[in-house]
Amino acid sequence: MFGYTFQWNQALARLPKMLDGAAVTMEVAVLSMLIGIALAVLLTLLRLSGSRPLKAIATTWVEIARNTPALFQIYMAHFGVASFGIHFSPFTSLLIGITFNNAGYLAENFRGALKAIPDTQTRAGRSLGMSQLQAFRYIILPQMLRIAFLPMTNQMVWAVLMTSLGVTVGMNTDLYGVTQDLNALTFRTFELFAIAAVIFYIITKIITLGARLIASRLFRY
Amino acid sequence: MFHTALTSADLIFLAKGAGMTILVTAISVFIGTLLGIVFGVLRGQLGPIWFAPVTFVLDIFRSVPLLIQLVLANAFVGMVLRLHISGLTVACMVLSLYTAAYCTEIVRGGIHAVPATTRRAARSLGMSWLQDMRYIVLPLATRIALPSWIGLALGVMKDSALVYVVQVTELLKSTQILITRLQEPLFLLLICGAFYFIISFPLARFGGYLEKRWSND
Amino acid sequence: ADKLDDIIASGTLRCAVVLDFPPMGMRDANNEPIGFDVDYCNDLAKALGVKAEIVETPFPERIPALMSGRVDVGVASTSDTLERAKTVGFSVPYFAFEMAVTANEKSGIKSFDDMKGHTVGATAGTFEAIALEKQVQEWGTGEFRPYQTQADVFLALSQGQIDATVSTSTVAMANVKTGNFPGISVVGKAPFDTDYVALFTNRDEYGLINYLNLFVNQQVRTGRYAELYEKWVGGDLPSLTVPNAYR
Amino acid sequence: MIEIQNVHKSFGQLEVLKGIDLTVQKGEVVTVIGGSGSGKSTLLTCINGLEPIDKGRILVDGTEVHAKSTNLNKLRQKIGIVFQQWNAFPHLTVLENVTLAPRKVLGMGKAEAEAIAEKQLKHVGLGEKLSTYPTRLSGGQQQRMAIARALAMSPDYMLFDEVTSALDPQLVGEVLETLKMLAEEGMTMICVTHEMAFARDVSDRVAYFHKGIMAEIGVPEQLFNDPQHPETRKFLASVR
Amino acid sequence: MIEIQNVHKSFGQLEVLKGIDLTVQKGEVVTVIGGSGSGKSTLLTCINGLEPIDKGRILVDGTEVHAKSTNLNKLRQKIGIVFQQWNAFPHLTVLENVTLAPRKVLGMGKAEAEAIAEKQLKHVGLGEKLSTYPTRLSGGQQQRMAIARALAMSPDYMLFDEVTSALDPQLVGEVLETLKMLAEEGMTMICVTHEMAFARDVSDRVAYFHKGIMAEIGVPEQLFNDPQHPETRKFLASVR
Ligand SMILES: Nc1ncnc2c1ncn2[C@@H]1O[C@H](COP(=O)(O)OP(=O)(O)OP(=O)(O)O)[C@@H](O)[C@H]1O
Ligand SMILES: Nc1ncnc2c1ncn2[C@@H]1O[C@H](COP(=O)(O)OP(=O)(O)OP(=O)(O)O)[C@@H](O)[C@H]1O
Ligand SMILES: [Mg+2]
Ligand SMILES: [Mg+2]
Repeated sequence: MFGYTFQWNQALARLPKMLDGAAVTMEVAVLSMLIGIALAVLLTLLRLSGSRPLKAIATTWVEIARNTPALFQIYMAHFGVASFGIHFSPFTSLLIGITFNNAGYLAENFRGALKAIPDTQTRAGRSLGMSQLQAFRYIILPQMLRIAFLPMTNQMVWAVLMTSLGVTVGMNTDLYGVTQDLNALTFRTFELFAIAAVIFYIITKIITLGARLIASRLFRY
Repeated sequence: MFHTALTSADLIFLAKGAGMTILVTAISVFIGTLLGIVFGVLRGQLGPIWFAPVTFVLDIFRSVPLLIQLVLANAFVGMVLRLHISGLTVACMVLSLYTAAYCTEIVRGGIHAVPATTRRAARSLGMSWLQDMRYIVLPLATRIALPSWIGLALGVMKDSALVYVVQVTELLKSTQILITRLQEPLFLLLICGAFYFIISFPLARFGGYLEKRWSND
Repeated sequence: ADKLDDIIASGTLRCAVVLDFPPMGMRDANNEPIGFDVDYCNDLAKALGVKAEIVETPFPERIPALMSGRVDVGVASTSDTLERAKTVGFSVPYFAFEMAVTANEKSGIKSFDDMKGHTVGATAGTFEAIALEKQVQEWGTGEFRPYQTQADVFLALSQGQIDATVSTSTVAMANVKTGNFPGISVVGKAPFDTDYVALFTNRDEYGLINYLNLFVNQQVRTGRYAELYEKWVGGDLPSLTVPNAYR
Repeated sequence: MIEIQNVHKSFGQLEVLKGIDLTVQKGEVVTVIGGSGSGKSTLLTCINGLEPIDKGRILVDGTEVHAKSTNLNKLRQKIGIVFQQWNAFPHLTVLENVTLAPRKVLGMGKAEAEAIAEKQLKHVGLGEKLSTYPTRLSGGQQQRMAIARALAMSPDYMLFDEVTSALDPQLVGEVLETLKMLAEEGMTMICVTHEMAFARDVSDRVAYFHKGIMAEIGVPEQLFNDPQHPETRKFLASVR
Repeated sequence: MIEIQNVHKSFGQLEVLKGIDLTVQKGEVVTVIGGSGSGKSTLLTCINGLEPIDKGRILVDGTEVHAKSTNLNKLRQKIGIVFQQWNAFPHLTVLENVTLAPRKVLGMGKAEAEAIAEKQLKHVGLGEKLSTYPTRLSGGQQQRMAIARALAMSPDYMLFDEVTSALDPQLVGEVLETLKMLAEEGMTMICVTHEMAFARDVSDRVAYFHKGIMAEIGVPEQLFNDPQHPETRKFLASVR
């Protein structure tokens, strides 16, 4: 019924290469999440701080990250900043772009999570003699991360999906980049990208299931 | 400010790109939302088990990079089915389903948030299922879902930057074309980013405002 | 009816052309498409007696565009590799590229071999990108980066993100000439095989492929090929035939 | 007349009603008391067909509620019900809350519906609150609005499910007063309640539910002063 | 000894404390009663320095709480406080709730902190709940855990802010028992409460707050049986 002959063997023969690409994709996504979470905590603290300029910087970051396309952010991280003579490798550019995006979205989630934690929690900590920082570190932060855990999982999935945008800055070692290179060699577009899609789907499922597992171990209350 | 070789013709060219971005977004969000409402309501009626196949399919749209969805849909429609469909149509089809996948969850959440007791009260007054949906669930669920929906619509607008792969020249692609000719990447990128920001930021803020206002009462 | 009939019946010939690949395909000040490939497509349309429609396609999207029926024919400087011929049908070559090395002057690269150990780039999915990536792997040092468009490659080159690129000499000359990219220059030839490029369409459209073959032949015969070459490129006309071989 | 005949009802494994028989005459006020989870609420939702039943039948003015052919939306127009949880429609004003069903279900005109609504709202003491949103009302006012909303459909029967148990103590009185008034006006009512004084004062008969069984039913004096069933005695002792 | 001297405190325009004087001796139990908004909670949060004051001073064992040079974190270690709203740390087990401050603030080792925590938790009757999460506890148990948490820092003073008023009636008793036990053990305590019987039984002195003023203070017999201030009389009449 189709006017197209599928040649799955051709594409499947390239599976090992694509799996290598998937590893790079995971590497970028995980790194961007770890750095992104750290930055998001920092941004959240900056936004809570009394200092106007610090607040403004954090808010600008969050709003730009949330209100422009991720593709734009990644493109900017490579070609935009290069106008100032700053050069990043494709890997670094992609990592910076995604991390910038992650940090912005996560900071917003964290702010929402903070609102859900009553002030009395900090008060209780302070009255036990804890410093502001101790109260944040031991009482607020763990609760915040718990409330924001689901959004964090979603963001992790998005981070994985966003790695596909790396090709615009010359990335060719991630899953999408590898797939595109293979496509240039063989032109088996449908088969190759279908396999890539399946790999992406499996990765995201592993992430969501893994997150559920972690959540059930981590948050027993 | 900048010395630029940008001509008014180039600005019109950019504006056309922006128009395409808005067109693709508008069509996709419209169709996607309709589908999302249908799926969301159906899910509520059928229950998660019977609805599982649809959930599975919709989940794929949220688990595979949009870029790949577009490339695959394009390849499938043309190479496999041999249908002659414009890139714009493919882009809108994919983005609509992509929107629907997220919108279904939003609609489901909105309906779910209407207390069962309120709906019982409506049915007890003799209202039919449709009347209950129309006069009670719709207005209440809208309040809950609208902020997320605004977020979704803006997300789709930003993601529409990827439809260049199916030969649709939207804003970011137009910008790249001009960069090719004019070699002023930073300046042109800033214009492009500003455009997205100017549309997205106020609406996002508006969504946040609605959320705050409606969560208070 | 086959595709040839369809085209004639529909009255429009849709060509996939890459528009950031000067002088083969580019845009003028009004952002209208111009270039060798654009003219070539117009000629083909005239021969068929139909209207030409230029569909811009980035390099990686040429084949999907054809396969998805968005275009009828690719006039897109596509190298006729055997691997690709498993998927699409090529005409005889309609153009031939020599490969040239373009370098950022700051890098100190003066020849192809100087590129060893440097960061180099090319347009993803092109003949030269595939060859260059292989070369970098053989050297075992340095880095290869494929960009989505030829423009991005030259942008990256002039920004100093990459030190050198291999591209078709025509493209290299055209880009250097524009003056858009300060600090880059063509430093020599790349020892790759001549890159013969062909028109392509669906693999099983023998009628159309036959027509395309004849059309390419006619372009050379009538001197139109030389005319277009002079208009867009200039200099020695590359031969489209391979010594000691058929086809 | 409401006739409940050998009604059985389970939620999954859990048998919630184990054969209930009860007939409520026109003009009668029957109060239902009993422990939590004994099936009182479930019985009410079965009467107006919000829940299906497994066995037995329920007749309202001779119409079988759970028969396939019964038009439930029509039937429910003659049975008003008010629940424990306030379920005002929060997006509508008090007046709109009350006019919605008459207009959309009975197809009444706006003016007519508003006239009826105003009358009923005055009746329950909310004449001043017509254009207020329910979120601005106290719990007691919300419950009275729910009563007016049900009354606006001119029902023949009213079912009340612990309408005061989610209220602050000082608001309970105003709602019970409203119920008492309705009872005096001759409305046929089934009231599930934990307010024993109310049950004693207002009811014609009181039924005691225990674990899905109607353990005992009788006139208030008898049931409260001389309960027959040991469980009734235990229950009454615990609530006093 | 806690010395409160002419303390004034405003929130914006609103003057909440209008010159409070009160000295609490070691081993004394002072109960504070008064209407809602009279400033009782505010006073407690001023004592441990959670809120700044506008005028006057508060000395705890001679250290001025609101002096710049005072190390508040250190000072708070000797003042335990338990609030009206349960503020268990929901992400930690009961044991972890109690060991957190000793370990992080006092730098105690894990074993030592756990030994102390277990002792205190047994003391308040939660010896069986060590590895439970607070969300699984009843409100009364949560409050008792909060008391153990404060006690684990070995404070010299304990402040209690209506620790029973968010509890279901049947849970109030167990918490009051715990307080009583502490009082009997000689802990110095200031208790804000609405439980008059408790105030009468346990306090050495009872203070009545009215609109930011300490209108009256005295031994329980005198204050309850023969109130001097007309507002005290009114208040006592209203809560009886
Ligand atoms: N929709 C439902 N699904 C499953 N179980 C239910 C449902 N509704 C009620 N039940 C169960 O049926 C039993 C009886 O519930 P019902 O609400 O009728 O009790 P009740 O007598 O009204 O108690 P209360 O005084 O607490 O309101 C309970 O055990 C309850 O958990
Ligand atoms: N952080 C704050 N900001 C502004 N006003 C406050 C704040 N805390 C308390 N108030 C106000 O100060 C007044 C006294 O509050 P406080 O909590 O001390 O009263 P209270 O005597 O404890 O009352 P209750 O018995 O209701 O707990 C109230 O009017 C309250 O609204
Ligand atoms: Mg009930
Ligand atoms: Mg208080």
